[in-house]
Amino acid sequence: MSEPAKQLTRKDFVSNQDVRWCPGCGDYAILSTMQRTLPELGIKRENVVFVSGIGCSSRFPYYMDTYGFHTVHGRAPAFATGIKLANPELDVWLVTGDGDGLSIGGNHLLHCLRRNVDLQILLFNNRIYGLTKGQYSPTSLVGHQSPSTPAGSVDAPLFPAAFALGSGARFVARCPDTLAKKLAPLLKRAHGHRGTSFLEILQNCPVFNDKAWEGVDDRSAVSEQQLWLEHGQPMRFGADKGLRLRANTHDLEVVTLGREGVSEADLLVHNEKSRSLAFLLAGMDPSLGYPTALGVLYCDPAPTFDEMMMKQIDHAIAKRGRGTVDALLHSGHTWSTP
Amino acid sequence: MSEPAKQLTRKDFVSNQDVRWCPGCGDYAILSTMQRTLPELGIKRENVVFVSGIGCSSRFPYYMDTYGFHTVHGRAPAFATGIKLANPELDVWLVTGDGDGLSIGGNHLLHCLRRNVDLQILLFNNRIYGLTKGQYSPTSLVGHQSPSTPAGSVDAPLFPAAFALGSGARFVARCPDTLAKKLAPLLKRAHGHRGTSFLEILQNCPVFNDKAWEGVDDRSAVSEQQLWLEHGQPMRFGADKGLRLRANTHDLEVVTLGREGVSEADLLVHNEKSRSLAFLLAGMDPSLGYPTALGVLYCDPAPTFDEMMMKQIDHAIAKRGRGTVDALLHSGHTWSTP
Amino acid sequence: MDNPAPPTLSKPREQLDAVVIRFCGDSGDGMQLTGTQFTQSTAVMGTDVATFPDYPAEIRAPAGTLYGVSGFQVHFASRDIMTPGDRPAVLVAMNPAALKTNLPDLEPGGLLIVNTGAFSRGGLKKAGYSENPLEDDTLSPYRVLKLDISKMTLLAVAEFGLGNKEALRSKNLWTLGLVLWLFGRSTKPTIEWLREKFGKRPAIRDSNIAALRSGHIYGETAELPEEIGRYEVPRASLPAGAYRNITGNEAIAWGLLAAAELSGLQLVLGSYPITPASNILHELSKHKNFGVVTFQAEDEIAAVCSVIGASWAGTLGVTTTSGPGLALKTEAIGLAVAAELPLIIVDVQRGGPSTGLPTKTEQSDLLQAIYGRNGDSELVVLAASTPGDGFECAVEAARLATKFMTPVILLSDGYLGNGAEPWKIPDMSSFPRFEPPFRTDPEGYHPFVRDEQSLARAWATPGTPGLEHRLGGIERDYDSGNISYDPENHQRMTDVRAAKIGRVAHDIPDQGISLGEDEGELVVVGWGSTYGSIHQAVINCRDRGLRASHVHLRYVHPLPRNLGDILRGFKRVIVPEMNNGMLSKILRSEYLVDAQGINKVSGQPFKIQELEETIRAELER
Amino acid sequence: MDNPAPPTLSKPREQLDAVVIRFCGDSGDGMQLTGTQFTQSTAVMGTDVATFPDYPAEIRAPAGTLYGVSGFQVHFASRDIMTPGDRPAVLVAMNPAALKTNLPDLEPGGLLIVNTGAFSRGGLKKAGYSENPLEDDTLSPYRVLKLDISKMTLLAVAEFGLGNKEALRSKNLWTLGLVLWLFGRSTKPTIEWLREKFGKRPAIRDSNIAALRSGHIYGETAELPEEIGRYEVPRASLPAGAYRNITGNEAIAWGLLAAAELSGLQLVLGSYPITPASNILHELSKHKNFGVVTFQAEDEIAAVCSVIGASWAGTLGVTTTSGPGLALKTEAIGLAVAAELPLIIVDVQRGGPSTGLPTKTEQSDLLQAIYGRNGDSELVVLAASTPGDGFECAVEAARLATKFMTPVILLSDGYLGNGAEPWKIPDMSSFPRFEPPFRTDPEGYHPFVRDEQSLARAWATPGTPGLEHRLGGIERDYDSGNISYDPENHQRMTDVRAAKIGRVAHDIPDQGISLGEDEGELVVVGWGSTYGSIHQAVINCRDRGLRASHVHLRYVHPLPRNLGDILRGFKRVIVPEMNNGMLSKILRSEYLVDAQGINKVSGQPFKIQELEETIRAELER
Ligand SMILES: Cc1ncc(C[n+]2csc(CCOP(=O)(O)OP(=O)(O)O)c2C)c(N)n1
Ligand SMILES: Cc1ncc(C[n+]2csc(CCOP(=O)(O)OP(=O)(O)O)c2C)c(N)n1
Ligand code: SF4
Ligand code: SF4
Ligand SMILES: [Mg+2]
Ligand SMILES: [Mg+2]
Repeated sequence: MSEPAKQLTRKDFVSNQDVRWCPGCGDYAILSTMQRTLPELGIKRENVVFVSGIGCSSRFPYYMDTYGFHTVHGRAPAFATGIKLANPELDVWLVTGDGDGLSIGGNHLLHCLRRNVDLQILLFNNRIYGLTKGQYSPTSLVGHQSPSTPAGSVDAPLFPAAFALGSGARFVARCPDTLAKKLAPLLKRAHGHRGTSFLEILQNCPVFNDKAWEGVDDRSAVSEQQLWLEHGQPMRFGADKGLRLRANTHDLEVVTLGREGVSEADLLVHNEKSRSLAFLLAGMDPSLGYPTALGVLYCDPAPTFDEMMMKQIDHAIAKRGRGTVDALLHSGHTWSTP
Repeated sequence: MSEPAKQLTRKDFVSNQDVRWCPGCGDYAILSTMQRTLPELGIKRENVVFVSGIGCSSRFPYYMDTYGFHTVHGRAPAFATGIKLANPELDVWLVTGDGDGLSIGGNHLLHCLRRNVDLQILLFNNRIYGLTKGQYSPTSLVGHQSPSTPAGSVDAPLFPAAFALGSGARFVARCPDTLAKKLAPLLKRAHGHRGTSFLEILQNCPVFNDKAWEGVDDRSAVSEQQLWLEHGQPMRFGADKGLRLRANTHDLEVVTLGREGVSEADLLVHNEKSRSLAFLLAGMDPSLGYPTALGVLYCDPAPTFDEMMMKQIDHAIAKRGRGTVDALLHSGHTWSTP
Repeated sequence: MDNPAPPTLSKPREQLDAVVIRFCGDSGDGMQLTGTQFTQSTAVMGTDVATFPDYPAEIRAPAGTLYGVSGFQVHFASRDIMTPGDRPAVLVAMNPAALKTNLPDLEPGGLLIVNTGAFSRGGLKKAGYSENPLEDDTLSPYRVLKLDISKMTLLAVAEFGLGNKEALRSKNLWTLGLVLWLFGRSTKPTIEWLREKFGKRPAIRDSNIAALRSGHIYGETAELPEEIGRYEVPRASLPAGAYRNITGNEAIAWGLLAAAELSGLQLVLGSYPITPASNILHELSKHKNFGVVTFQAEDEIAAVCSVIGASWAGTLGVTTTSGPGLALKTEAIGLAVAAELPLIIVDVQRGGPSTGLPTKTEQSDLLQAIYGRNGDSELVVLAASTPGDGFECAVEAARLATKFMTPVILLSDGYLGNGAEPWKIPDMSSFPRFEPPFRTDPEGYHPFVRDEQSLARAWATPGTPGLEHRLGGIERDYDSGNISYDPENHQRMTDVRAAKIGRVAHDIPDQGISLGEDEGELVVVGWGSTYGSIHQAVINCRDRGLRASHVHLRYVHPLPRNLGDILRGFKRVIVPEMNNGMLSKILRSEYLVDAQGINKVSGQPFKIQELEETIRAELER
Repeated sequence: MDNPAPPTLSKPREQLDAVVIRFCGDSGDGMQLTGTQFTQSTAVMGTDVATFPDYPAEIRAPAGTLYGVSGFQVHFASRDIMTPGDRPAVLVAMNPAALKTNLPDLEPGGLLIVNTGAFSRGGLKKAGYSENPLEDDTLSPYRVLKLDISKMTLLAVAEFGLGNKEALRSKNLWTLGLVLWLFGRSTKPTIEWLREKFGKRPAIRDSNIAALRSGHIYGETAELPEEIGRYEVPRASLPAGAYRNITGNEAIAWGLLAAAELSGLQLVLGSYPITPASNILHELSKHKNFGVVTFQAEDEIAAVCSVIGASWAGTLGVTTTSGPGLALKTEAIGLAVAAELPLIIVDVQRGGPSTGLPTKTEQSDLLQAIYGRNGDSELVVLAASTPGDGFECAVEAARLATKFMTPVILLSDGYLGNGAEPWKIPDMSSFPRFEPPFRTDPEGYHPFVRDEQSLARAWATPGTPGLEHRLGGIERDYDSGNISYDPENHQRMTDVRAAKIGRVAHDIPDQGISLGEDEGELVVVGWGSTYGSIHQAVINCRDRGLRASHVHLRYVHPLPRNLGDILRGFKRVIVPEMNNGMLSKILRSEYLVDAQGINKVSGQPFKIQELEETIRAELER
C-alpha cells in the first residue's frame, strides 16, 4: 500500500501464453491497445483482474499477465460482481462477446448494469458466435446466413448500447477494434468512471463475419458512417454532414452543412447526461442512412453497488459493534438446565 | 375451422379452481378484467393458451378455463415461443411478475421481445416477490426494506417499459390493475397487435408492498400522477398539467396550462411510433415530479418471428418438395456392395 | 436465561412423560406464532422439545378453505425426544377446515379443543361439512372441550377499542393462554416477547397480552369437565448448560458466521430466495455487523457464480437454495470443481420433482448433489441430521471446503429448516480455528501447485503481488496450470481431483454407531432429518428386546472409511429415506451389501411407529 | 451409387488386410477435408472404414504451432472393423509441428510421408525442434518418404494464376492424390466432389483437381524407393446393400427426421450451439423442406423450455447439447418429467468437468443423465454405440418418449458425433410407424388420465376443443390433475411415475450378447461409443482362445430386465468406460455383482490393445 507502484510497461501485461486467435482477428488489436493502455493508468498490476465468459473474445484474460478468470458461458458479470463484493479494491475488467454477453448472458449483463457495480465491461461485438464456428448471434443483421440459419436469420438484431441504456447503464460507449487512438482514451475513461462502464467494441471476425463493420471501422476515423460524439459539441460527421432533430419531435435527420442554409448552429449538441438522447443515438439504423454513433454516448455517474453495500456493513458495525458468534448464540431467549 | 365460434361469456373462462390469492390482492382485478374481455375478442376458447412462470402472478393460468401451463421460474417466454413455433394459430398470453420476468427471467423476456414472437406478455409489477414472502425485486425502489434487505435495498430499480424498448419491443403499454375501464381496451389492443405486446400492469400487493402505486392507480384515472397517452394527442394530465420538451434538447418539463402563457399547442404530442419518445416517457421518474406514463407508450408493428419461420418452411417445401427420409438417405455419395 | 417456577396450583396435575400437541387453524389465525411461543415457554421449563410447522404454499389462502389450513405440532417431554411425534394427543382446532383436515390424526381418546365461534354455516361449507361435526357423533371418540374462543377473546380485549376484525386477531393468544395453563406453563416468556415485538403498537400489544392472560385465567377459574385433566410434563434430564431454541435454517446461518469467525474469512453469501431456504438469506442479512456480505442475486446461477468469484477473491463463498435452484447451479458448481475453489452450497430440500411441493419436506436431492454434474466432478456432500446439527455441519463444511479447495454441498430439508429444537448452546472456544491455505510466496508458485498431504492447490487471491495467474474451466496443466489439451494430462488431473476427494475421507472421523451394537442382526442406516424418527424407533425396538442398531451419516460423500466394515457386520441393512431409494443405491454399489430401502415420498417425515413396524417386520422375516 | 474399378497398374500391389493411416498438419492445411475424402474414396471401393478426426479447440490456431495441429485418422480394411485403429501404420505429416506431435504414435517400421517444404527454420522453431528431425536420426525407425509437397503443388497449379498463398492451399489435395495412388484408390469421387463444391469458383476447383491429379500421377511415375510399397486393401465382405458414410451427428439428425415421418409428428428442434453437438442443429437447419422447425435459442435453458412448450402443443420436441448444456437444462427437464411430456434431449458428450475439453470425447455425463435432477425424477436414457446407430436410437427415443409421455436422454459423444463409418442404408419401410397417444375425446378426460398398459397420461394439445386444462410443476392430483398438496397423493404420484418408467423396461427388447457365450468366465459390459474397441478386443481375445463375452447396452435406464441374469452368469464383469466408473456403479448397485471398471479419462477413445491386455490380465488373475 505504501510502496509507490513501480512504473509498469506494456510487457508487464503480456502473459506467457501464445495468443490463439485466428490471424487477422480484431481481438489482437484490442489486446494490444489494452496492454499499452494499462501502464498509463497508474494502477498496481496485482489489483487488476480480467474476468470473462466463453467465446473467442473470452480468451482475453489468458493473454494478460494479471489475475484472470475464464469462467462459464454468459455468467461473467455475476462472477465479477462477487469479486467486487469480496474485494472492492480490485480493478475489474470484464470481457465478453455478443453471444456470451447478449445471448446466454443478457440477464446478468442487465443486472450488473442496473446495480452499477464498479467495473468495466468490454463487449466484443463481431455479430457472430466465433468459437462455435459461425452461428448467427443476437446482433447479426436480419437475413444473416450461418450454419444454423442457412436460409437467413429472421430476428431483428439488438443494439447493445440501447439495451444497456434500457437496463439502466450509467456509462455507455462504442468504438471499433482497430482504431487504437480512439480506443485507448475510451478505455481510460471507462476505467476512470465509477460504476459499471459499458464499452461496446465493434470487432471484426475475418473468418466467419468479415467486414461486418466495414466503413464504421474506417482507419481514417472520418468516414460518413462514423459519428464521433463529444460532450457539448455539435454532431458533425464525414466531411460535411451533421445530425439534427426535427422540431418538437424525436426524429433525427441527416443534414449537409452549407446546404439549404444549414449551419453548425442547427445541429444537435451532444449531451452525455441525457439517457434518452443516448438511446436515440444508440439505435440509429445504418441501413436507413444514419451514421453509427461512436465515443461516449452516455455518462452520468451514480453511487455504486459495491460502495453502498460496504457502507451498510460499516454502518452496522459502527452502530452495533463488530458481532461475535458467542454473543449471538446467547442473544434472545435462552435458559439453563442445572 | 368452419364452425362459427359460439358466443362465449365470462363464465366460459372461469376454471373450477378456487382462487388462492390473498384477500385484496390486485391480481383479482386483473383476472376479472381478463375473463370479461376475452369473450369480446371473437376467439375460440380452445385456441387460448396462458403460460406463466412461478410467483403469485404466475398462478393466473390455473384460474382461466383455457389451456394453461404453469412452467418454471423465469422461463415462460421460452415455453411460449416453443408453443407458437409448434402451432402459430394459438393465441398465447404470457403472465409473469417483476421477479419472474425481470429478475430470473430477464434474458428470455429480452429475446422474446427482440424476436417479436406473436403473443401478449402481461407483467404484473408489484415491486416485490410475493410468493416467497416479500423480498425486494428489480423494480423495488432504492431503500426498500424487505426480509433480504433489512437495511434497505441499494440498487436502482429497472423501468420495465424502458427495458422492453431497449430490447426491441414493438408494443409497450402500461396500466394499473384495478382500472378495468382502462385495462380492458389495452388488453384488446395488445391482443390485436401482431408481434410481442408488452403490457406492464401496476399491481398492488396489500400484504408485502401495499400502496406501491398509490396515486398512479387512482380510481378516478385523472390524478396528477397519471399521464394517459393517446396517439396524436398532446400530453395532458391531472386537472391542468402538461408535458413539453425544452427546445432542441431531450429534457422534459412539467407545465401548467394557462400559466406563463402555456397552451395545449405547446405540449408534446404523443407519437406511438417513436421508440425514443416512448423511452423518454417510460423512464420518467415520479420522485422528480413527473407523472407516470400510462396507456400505449409505443406501437410499431413488424413481421413476427413465428410468421417468418413458417414462411421459410413453406418456401423450402415449395422449392424443394416435401422431403422424405428415404430420399435423404440415398442422397449424396452412396455405393453398393453386391 | 429466565427460568420461572411453575405456577402453584391447588389441584394436583397428572404427570405425563411426553405430550404431542398440534395447533391448527386458518393461515390467518396465527398458528405458527402460537406454536412457536408454546415451544418457547415449554422449553424454558426444561423439557425437551421438537416441532413441526406445516403450512400452505399460498401466502394467504382465502379464509376458511381446506388448503388454507396451517398447523404447528409440538412434542415435549421429560426425556430426550427426537421427533415432533407421530400423532397428536392434544389437538387445538380453530375452525372447521382445521378440524376436518386434522382430526384423523388425533389419537383415539385424545383431547380436542375446538373454537365453536368459527363454526358458522359458511365456515362449515367451506370445509366441506354438510353436518355440523360438533353436533353429530363425529367427535365421540375424543375428549372434547368446546369453547367459543372468538367470543371470549372479544370480551377480553373489549377495553382496547379495536375493531372486531382486529380484536379477533388475538384469539390465538387466548388459546395459547389456555393451553399454557393446561400444561402448567407460565405466560411470562410470551408476555415479554409481545412487549418487545409490539412495543411500537401499544394497542395490539396490550390486547394480545390481555387475551393471553384471559385464556390462562379461564383455565384456572372455569369449571372444566372432569375428564379434561391438567397435566404436568416435568423437566427432562438434559445435559446441564445454557439452551435456546433453534431452527435448522438459523443453525446453518449461525454456523456459517461461526466458520467465518474461526477461519478469519469474510463471509459472502450470494443467494436467490426460494422456499424453504430463504430464511437463511434473511437471517444472515440481519447480521451485517459481522462483516457478512449478503447479496440477493438475480437468479440462482448468478448467486452461485458471484460467490465462486468471491471465493477466488479470498472470502468464504456460500450459496443457499433448494432443489430447483441446485439444478440451476449445477453447471457453475462444475467450474468450482474444475478450478478447485472452496465453496459451500446449502440445499434445503423440498418435495420434488420440479416445483413439486415447495413447503413440504423430502430428501430427494441426494443423487443430484453427489452426481448431478457433467464430467467426472466429485465434491464433498454433508447432511445435517437435526436442526441444531446444522451449526456444526456448516462449520465442518467450511473447514473441508477451504482445506481441500473444493465445493461442499450441505444438505438440509424443509423439516429441519423450519423445525425447532432446544439446543445446547455450544462453547465457541471448543471449536478449533482453521487456516485456509492462502499463498503469498511467489517462489515456485503456479495456480495448481498442490499441498502434498491434502492435494489441495494453493489459494492465491487477486491483490497478492507476484501471484498473478489465470484460472478457468478448460483442463489445466498439472505442472503449470495453463490450458492443456494433452490426453495424459487430462487423465492425471482427473485422477488427482478424485484422489483429493479421497483424501477427505482420511480427514473426517470414523463412522460411529448412534445406537446399539456395532454388529449383529440389523442396522438401520440413515442420513439427514430422519435421525429423530429412526433413533426413537430403534430405541423402541430395543426396549422390546429386538437387536437393532442405528447408524446415521453426516458424511455422505466421501463416505467414512470404516462404513463398509460396519455394514458388513450386520445381517441386514435397511435404509429409510424420504425419497425413492438414494443412499441405499450408493451403499449397495459401494459395499455390495444388500441394503434395502424404506421409502416414503409424501412430503411428510417418517412416523416413529411406521419405522418401528418395519424394523420389527424385517427382524421377523 | 458409383463403384469405380480400381485403376489397373503394372507392378503388383501388396495385399493388406487392414491399414491405419493418419493425415496430420496445421489446422490451415485442410487435413479434415483430406481425411474425409480419403474415407469416401476407400469406402466406395467396398472396404470397411472407421475414422477419428482430432482437431484443436481454437478456430484457427496460429500457423505452425503445436496446439494448432489437426489430425484425421482412417482405418480401412477388408474385414469388419470397429474402431479407427490404435496406432497408424502410415503417417502423413504436413509440417514440423505435426511431425512432432504425431510421430510417437507411428508404428515402428511404419511409413512416414513428410512435406519437407514446411521444414523452414521458423517452422522447426515453432514446433520446438532445435535440430531438423529430417536430418538427424529421429526418423530412422521408420520408412520415410520425404517430398517437397509445397513446391510440387505450386508447380501443379501454376497455370491457374493464383497467388502463392492461395496456390499452396491445394497441397492437401496433392497429398491426397499421392495417398490414393498408394492404396489403389480412384480420384474420381474426390474430383466429383470438388466440382460440386467449388462449382462457383472455377479457379479453385481447377487448381485443386490439378493438384490431386498431379499427386496421383507422381505416385505412378516417380521412382519411389523400393521399401515404399504400393498396397491394396481388398473389399470387405460387408452385407449386400446400399451404403453411405455417416457421422453420429448426421445419423441422429436424420433419425429424428425419420421419427417425425414415422409418427406423423412435426419435428421442433430448440438448441443452443455447443461443441461437439452443434452439427445436429446445422444439419436439421438444412432440411426445412421436411417441415422441421429449428430454433436457435438464446441459451440452453430457453432451448429446452421452448421444446417442452412445443411438445405440449403436439409436436416432437427435441433439444441437442453437450455436458455443460445438459447441466443447464436440468431444472426444466424436471418439469417435463413432472408434467409427463414427451421430449428428447440429445447429449453429445465431451471432456469434463466444466468446460473441460470441448473437442475431446468422454462418457462422463452418464450419472448426470440418469440422476442429475432434483426430486425423484426418473426418465429414460439411451446410448448410441456407433455413428450409424444414432439413427435407430433417435427413432427409438422418439417412440419411447411419445408412447410413455416421458423425456428421453439420448447419449452420444464427440467420438461418435464427428467420426464417420460406412453405413448400410436402412430400409425406411422396415421401421414400424408409431402413434402418439393423442386425445381428442372430452368424455372422462382430465390431464392425468392414464393408459392402463403404459401408464402414460393422455396427450391433449392446445387447440383441441373441450380438453382445456392446466398443466404445471406443482404436484398434481392423481384423479383430476389439479394442484394437490396431499401427502398420500404425492406418494401415489411418485409411485406411478416410477412405475411408468418401470413399464418401459417391459417394452424394450431383452439384452442380447454382442459376442461370445451367454455365460462363462468373463463378460465385458459397455455402453456407447466404446462398442468398437471392446468388440474388437473381445474378438482378439477369443481368437487367442480366451473365454470372454461382450455385452453392450443401448438401454441404460431403465436397464433390460434380463441383464441381471446375464451378469450373474459370469464369474467376472468388467466395465470399460471413458469416465471414472459410472455404469459400473449402477450395475453394482442394481445387481450386487462385483463389476470392475476399466476407466480411461484422457479425452481419447480406448485402444483395442489396451482393452485386450486388460481382459487378458483379468482372466489370468
Ligand atoms: C453452457 C455453454 N453453452 C454453449 C457453449 C458453446 N459456446 C462457446 S462460445 C459460444 C458463443 C460465443 O460467442 P461470442 O460471445 O460472440 O464470442 P466470439 O467467439 O464471437 O468472440 C458458445 C455458444 C458453452 N461453452 N457453454
Ligand atoms: C428456480 C426457482 N428459484 C426460486 C423460486 C422461488 N420463487 C418463486 S416465485 C419467486 C419470485 C416471484 O416474484 P414475482 O415474479 O414478482 O411474483 P409475485 O409473487 O410478486 O407475483 C421466487 C423467487 C422458484 N420457484 N424456482
Ligand atoms: S473465429 Fe473470428 S472471432 Fe474467433 S478468433 Fe477467429 S477471427 Fe477471431
Ligand atoms: S402475497 Fe401479495 S401478490 Fe401474492 S397473492 Fe398475496 S397480495 Fe397478492
Ligand atoms: Mg461474437
Ligand atoms: Mg412481484
